[in-house]
Amino acid sequence: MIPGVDQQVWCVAALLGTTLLAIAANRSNKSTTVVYGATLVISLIAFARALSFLVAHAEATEMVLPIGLPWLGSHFRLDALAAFFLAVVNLGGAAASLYGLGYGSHESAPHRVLPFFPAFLAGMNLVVLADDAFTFLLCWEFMSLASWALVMAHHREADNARAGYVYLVMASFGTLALLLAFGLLSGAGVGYGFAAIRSAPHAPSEAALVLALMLLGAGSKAGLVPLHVWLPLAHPAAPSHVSALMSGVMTKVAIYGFIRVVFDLLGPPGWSAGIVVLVLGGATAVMGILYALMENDIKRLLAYSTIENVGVIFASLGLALAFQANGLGLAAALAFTAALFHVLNHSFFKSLLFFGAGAVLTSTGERDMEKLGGLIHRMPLTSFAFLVGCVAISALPPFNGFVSEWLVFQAVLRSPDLPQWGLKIMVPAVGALLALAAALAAACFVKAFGVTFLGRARSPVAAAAGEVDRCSLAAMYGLAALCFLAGILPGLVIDGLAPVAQAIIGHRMPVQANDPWLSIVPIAESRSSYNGLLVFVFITAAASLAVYFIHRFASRAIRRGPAWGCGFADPTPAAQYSGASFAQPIRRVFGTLIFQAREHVDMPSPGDPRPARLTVDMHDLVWERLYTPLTKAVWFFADRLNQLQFLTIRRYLSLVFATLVTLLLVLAIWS
Amino acid sequence: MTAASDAVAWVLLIPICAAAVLAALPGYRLTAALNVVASLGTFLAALSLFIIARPQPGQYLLVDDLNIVFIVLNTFVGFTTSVFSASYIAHEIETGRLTPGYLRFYHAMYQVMMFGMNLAFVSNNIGLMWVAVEIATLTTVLMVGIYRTHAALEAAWKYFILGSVGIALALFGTILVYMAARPVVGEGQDAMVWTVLIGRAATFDPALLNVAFIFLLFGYGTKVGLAPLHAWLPDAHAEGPTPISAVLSGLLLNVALYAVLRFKILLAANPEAISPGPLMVTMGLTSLLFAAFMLYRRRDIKRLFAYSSIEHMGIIVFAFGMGGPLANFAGLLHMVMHSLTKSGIFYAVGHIAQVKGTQQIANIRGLTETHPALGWGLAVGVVAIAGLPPLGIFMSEFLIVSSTFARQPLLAVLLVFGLLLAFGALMLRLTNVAFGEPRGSTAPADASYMPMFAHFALVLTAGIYLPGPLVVWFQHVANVLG
Amino acid sequence: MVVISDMLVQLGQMTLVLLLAPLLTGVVRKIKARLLRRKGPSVFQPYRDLLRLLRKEVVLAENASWLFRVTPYVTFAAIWVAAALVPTFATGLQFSWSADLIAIVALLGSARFFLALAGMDVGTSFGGIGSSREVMIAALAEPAMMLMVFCVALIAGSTQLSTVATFMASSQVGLRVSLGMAMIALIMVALAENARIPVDNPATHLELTMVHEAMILEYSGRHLAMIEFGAFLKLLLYISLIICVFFPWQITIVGAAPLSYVVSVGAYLFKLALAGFLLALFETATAKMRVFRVPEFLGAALMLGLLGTLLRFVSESF
Amino acid sequence: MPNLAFDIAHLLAGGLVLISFMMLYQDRLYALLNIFALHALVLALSVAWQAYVQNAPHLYVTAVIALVFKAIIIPVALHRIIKQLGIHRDIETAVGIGPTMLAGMGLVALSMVLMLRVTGAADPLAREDLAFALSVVLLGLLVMVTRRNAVSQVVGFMSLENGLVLAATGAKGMPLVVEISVAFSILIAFIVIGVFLFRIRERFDTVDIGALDEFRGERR
Repeated sequence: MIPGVDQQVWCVAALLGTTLLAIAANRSNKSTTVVYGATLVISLIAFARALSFLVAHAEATEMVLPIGLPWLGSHFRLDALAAFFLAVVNLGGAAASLYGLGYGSHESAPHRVLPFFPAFLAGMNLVVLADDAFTFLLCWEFMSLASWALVMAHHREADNARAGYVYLVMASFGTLALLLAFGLLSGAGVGYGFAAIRSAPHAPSEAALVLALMLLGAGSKAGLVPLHVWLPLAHPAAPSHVSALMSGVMTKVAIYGFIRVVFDLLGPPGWSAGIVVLVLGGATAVMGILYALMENDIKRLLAYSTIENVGVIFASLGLALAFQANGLGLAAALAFTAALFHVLNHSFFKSLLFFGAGAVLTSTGERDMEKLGGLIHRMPLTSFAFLVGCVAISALPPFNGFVSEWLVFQAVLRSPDLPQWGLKIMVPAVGALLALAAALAAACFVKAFGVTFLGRARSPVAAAAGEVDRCSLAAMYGLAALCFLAGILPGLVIDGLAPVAQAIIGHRMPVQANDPWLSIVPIAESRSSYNGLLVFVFITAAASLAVYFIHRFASRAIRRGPAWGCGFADPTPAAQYSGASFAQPIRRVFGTLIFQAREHVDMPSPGDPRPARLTVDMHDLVWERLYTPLTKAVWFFADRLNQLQFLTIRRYLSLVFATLVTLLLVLAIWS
Repeated sequence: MTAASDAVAWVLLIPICAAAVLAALPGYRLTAALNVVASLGTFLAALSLFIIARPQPGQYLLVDDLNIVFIVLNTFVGFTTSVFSASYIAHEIETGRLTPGYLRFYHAMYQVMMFGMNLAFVSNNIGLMWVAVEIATLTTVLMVGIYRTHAALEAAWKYFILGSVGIALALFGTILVYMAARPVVGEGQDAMVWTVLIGRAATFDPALLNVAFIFLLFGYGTKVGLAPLHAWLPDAHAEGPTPISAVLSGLLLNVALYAVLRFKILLAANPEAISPGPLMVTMGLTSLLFAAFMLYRRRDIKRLFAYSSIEHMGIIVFAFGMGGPLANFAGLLHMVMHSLTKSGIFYAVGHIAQVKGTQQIANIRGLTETHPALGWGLAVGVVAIAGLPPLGIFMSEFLIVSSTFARQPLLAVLLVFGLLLAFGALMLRLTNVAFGEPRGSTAPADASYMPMFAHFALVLTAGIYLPGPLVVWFQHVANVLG
Repeated sequence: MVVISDMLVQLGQMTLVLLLAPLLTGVVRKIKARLLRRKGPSVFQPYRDLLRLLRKEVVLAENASWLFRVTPYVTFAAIWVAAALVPTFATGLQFSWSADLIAIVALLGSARFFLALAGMDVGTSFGGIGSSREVMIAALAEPAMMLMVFCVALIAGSTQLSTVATFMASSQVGLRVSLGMAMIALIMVALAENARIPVDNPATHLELTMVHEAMILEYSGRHLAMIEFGAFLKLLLYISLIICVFFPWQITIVGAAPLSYVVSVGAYLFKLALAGFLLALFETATAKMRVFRVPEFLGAALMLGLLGTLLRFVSESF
Repeated sequence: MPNLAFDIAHLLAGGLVLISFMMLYQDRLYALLNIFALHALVLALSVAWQAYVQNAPHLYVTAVIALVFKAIIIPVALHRIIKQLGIHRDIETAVGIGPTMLAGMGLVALSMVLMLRVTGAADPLAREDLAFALSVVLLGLLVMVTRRNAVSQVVGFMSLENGLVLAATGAKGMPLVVEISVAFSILIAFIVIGVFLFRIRERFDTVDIGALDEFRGERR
């Protein structure tokens, strides 16, 4: 069976059918198992087909359904780019479904989750498959809508309602920006089909405008700073497996949209576009991770970290744009592959981490890290999986996060080849930002894992936590294994991505499968190479060697004793380092500028029985400088115009009269 | 008489006869049922116009591609509203807000109004059309004030006065059109017959036509609810019985819009006259932006959706003002979708207000929990009216925005800004009403959900799939609109 | 044959760093003591310390988890692997292509990541202080290091240390401003990463001023030995790195005559001793700075790295 | 003879505009009503003249309606309402008389400019007639807008409507003119009854803002 678009569309149809089923079986207690079981199977099938498409280097297939825009129909197309993102989407979907099989049984209002979950999956699949502007936008917004419904699943909490609202408005803003972009692309009789848009010529000014609109549209969905504000609100508000999908997968769909339009439909829009994307990406990465570091809600921390990773992806896409604009095909392919690799990686470890956070949430009912701690004893399996996720996302070898980060750096190091001075200088500078982001990410996840899982329990719920169910664990360990495999066998992934790069950039990275020892060599062996497998083997060997020798020839005795408390015996768990105090040094370094953080110390004089207090005053400048004034302006005008609701009839008549006379005057003068 | 002219006659005769009968009959169950039956009959008669050959346009009546869309939509929503009205009114009788005497009046007026609207659509004479529009307006004035509360009377009074000025201005415009036509067509009846006028419009005096169009735009525009002529609309929607709000938003605005369109075509047919586009675009945009801001401060749920109607009328007028096959198609589609969606929303809102005993948004919360059908119904409706897919309005907004951006980027940006503003306001309210900790009565609703869900099902279907013949039809009409 | 000799070189290198590392620390300590007019312990004292620690039993805090027990071995292994990949006396090591300079930086990052986690495992405030300060320092040191890597890699056209060393040893480099800046940046990073004065004081015993030592406060016995050993290795690694990148004179290109190996080992040992002397001299001459002055110190390193990278383009255009 | 027909029609129409100005100038209610009656009378004459000139006997009906209904019944009814409701005899103006008059001038000028562009193909009678009618309509609106008193607003609306009838009768051979004038008379009757029923003393909108709050739930 040749993998084709029709099979993918059938899978989507099956997902939509599952939605109907979930609506019909609203209150049945079996519905959780049935729905997640169905989505698991469907996602796996769709994933397998997409993967076989990539592996087989199959030709793109298209189909037209007589729905959608009447004279156009709904076009669907499966090409290499779509297949890759379908694989990401469906693998994430399958993992989330598997997790949902266990996690879903704890859901208090399953009828608010079950119908929308398959719909959300279907929406993401459809966006990737769509091959005309109308279908694309329809599916895009449908995806937003379904995920919004999922965010509103726990609607009784006021925060969630606000999160849902902000999310939906930002999503709509993004869609409208995309709508304008497509309006521009399809203008002058080009039409809405992607094939037509692709073949039409696009003027440079138009290309710049489309790029700006895409940055607004896809960027707001993906979480580019300063359009990211909805993301840390909405992602954590949803049930955890949905958070995983939103963070791990939906942001990738947004990136897909950006790639599809900017790289595929528009053609390379000049090197200055590359700078814009690059700088935005770098800034997003650093800002995102700094926000994450300041956060003590574990799911929000993960959401902010998503922003960082999106920044990394955009930065390398910007590199690809810059290289491509200068005809450096191989370098562009390297940067592009790095971006896609990071897309894949992030979908793995971010889903994994959200699953872990969800497990903590089910087991303790707590998202606030300051109330957790010591879970490594109570939830050993979850904590190990979470640790793998943390190591992977911190870009540490031999896991997958490092490989994509490494590829991005290799691409950065190709910057001398670029002819433009602006790029020559900006690229290493952004490289420095990315390195900073990576280092901060490591700090952030030391905090996330350390405060949540290590130390002693900070609250009774944390002390009484227990391990989660097998389905959830299976989902986590599956993803952890993928993180590991992609880390030690990156060559396979790069070769798998080759058809995508070939299709979009026109070049591909060298074949990696032929390199000895499964190394990856992006350009030439003398330049750089990396071998995750060997590094892993070396570390394991070295560690085992050390363990063996020490335990064999030296001591293996162990004695348990109380921890050293500077002379204080058994201090309370509250005396531990908290999340906020962990972040304090970094807050001092970066926070004064970026968050306008101020510390106020209230130190009572000796003899005063008051407790000493330290309060930290932090500001989210993006909210305060951008969104709050906007909101205020809207309400100001709304207030002003609202006076018009309370006029007397005479005044209304005067309004009519004045307008009439004005128009007559215009007519008298004009014609 | 052919079958076709029979059908046209039925469309007019059924309502007017039903009105006479209903005015005489007592007992609300019977009259409500009769009202439904009459509306259904009218709808079927209108539907038959699709199938059978059309009558030749006469001195007074005309059926063409343009108005048949309006007639069928009008009678359909009229029918579903009568079904909704039956269950709504039953509740009003129970709570004693309406007495059986007023009810008789209500049903009779309902049919007179349907007659007026249908007549406005099928009339081939601009004078007759004017008369018909005024009949429809005046009957709704009476219905708005039917509760006899202070606020209802005030709203009706405002509607009446502003409407009267509108009537006068529209008449002046009509006279001017006649004056423009007379030297070319000759004196008498013919100079008011639409089919004659449009054929020879190119030779009319442009200066007269210009002034005429401004007066007609103002006269009928008052009833479309374009800002700044909108003042009657929010109060009339909020204070009248909800079925009337549904009909006002879903139908009466369309009637007035239809009249504006007719004259727009006339003006466009004259090469020397001003092009009506910029004027309509300006008024449309003004209405959209104005209504979008006004949405934020609304506390009354019916007034909220009334402003949303102004907003959508703005979009539709904008689309027709932009012109061109794509924008016109989108405008038509938007109009149909708005009628269906908005009346569907009012069905939901009517029952919600009855169940909760209030129209105050602040006192309604958590509907999806207490009344899932109503709550989710409202959510679907608001999502649809806010222009989210996969519902029909998304398609029309997509076409309007994308086609505008290619031609007038700045206008499209303004349009998008207005859309986003309105979206924000609607969603803010929806979040409060449909979600959150439930507030107010949790008593089960005694509602008829069929009309609401029928409308939403249609809107959903249209958002995904438009039947081929309908599209061809719309495209043809879009070309007629120029 | 070549493979076997390469293997031998690689193995020799691995054992060499393992054996030399404590000695280097011992030498530095000795020189420091001498500079302070103390007699100081023998240069072999670190070996004795390690052996003593290895033989002792481990006292684990009650709350310590498996992570706490695994970490010493993981960090040690990671640092050892990293150290084994830095060419000391010969380039073209058998496995040098399995990880380039960036990977070496990341390997050190892995070691620090686990150590910081272990610091938080027991649940005392000291571990937390240490970890949080350590990651703050690392968050600044790592980008500075990466910029140094960029600067060098952009000049040498490679991130592969063997290639870099070969390139630097060749005559085509000349004196470059950017290289000098990169070197200073690297030295500053090395001071920070190895918890040396002025960033941290390896000999302190006052908990509140400690960084690295606070983090590993709960470790004892063989675990502590592993961590100490790791720290020795890390110092050696950084010095080797500086030598290899900036002073690769007399380094043996792979496949050279056996005699050249002897010469280069000798040269390497000399350079190492010299570096150790300079380090001791510097540490004696400066005082430890407050923890919150460290960001400025490392920020300067970051700026130097960036400046070096940018100047690289300028010097290229001449 | 045609010249004479034109001159008389012109005179009567111009008279209407002049009387509209007098209405704008008036600040006494009773005087305003009397002037309105004069307005209606002149209209009736004008319509009758058109009926004679156009040889359209049905227009006489319109003339009679104008005479009986507007020149007699309505003013009398309004007189009574004023007495019964005890309305102030002074008219509260929103804008001073002076500016109002100036605005009126401007409106007339505007109507002239707009209408005199019309090509001569339309016969001059109709053209002038339309210009005057437009002036009357706009002046009527101006009266409505500048007066705060309910009765004077009704009067404004009626003078506006007189302008419409003037235009309609001036349009030679226009059908439905009689029906329209009847319909409008009914409309006006409704308004007058409304004024009476709702006891609207001073303005159309007696409802004070407090009531709005109470009934609408909307707040400023």
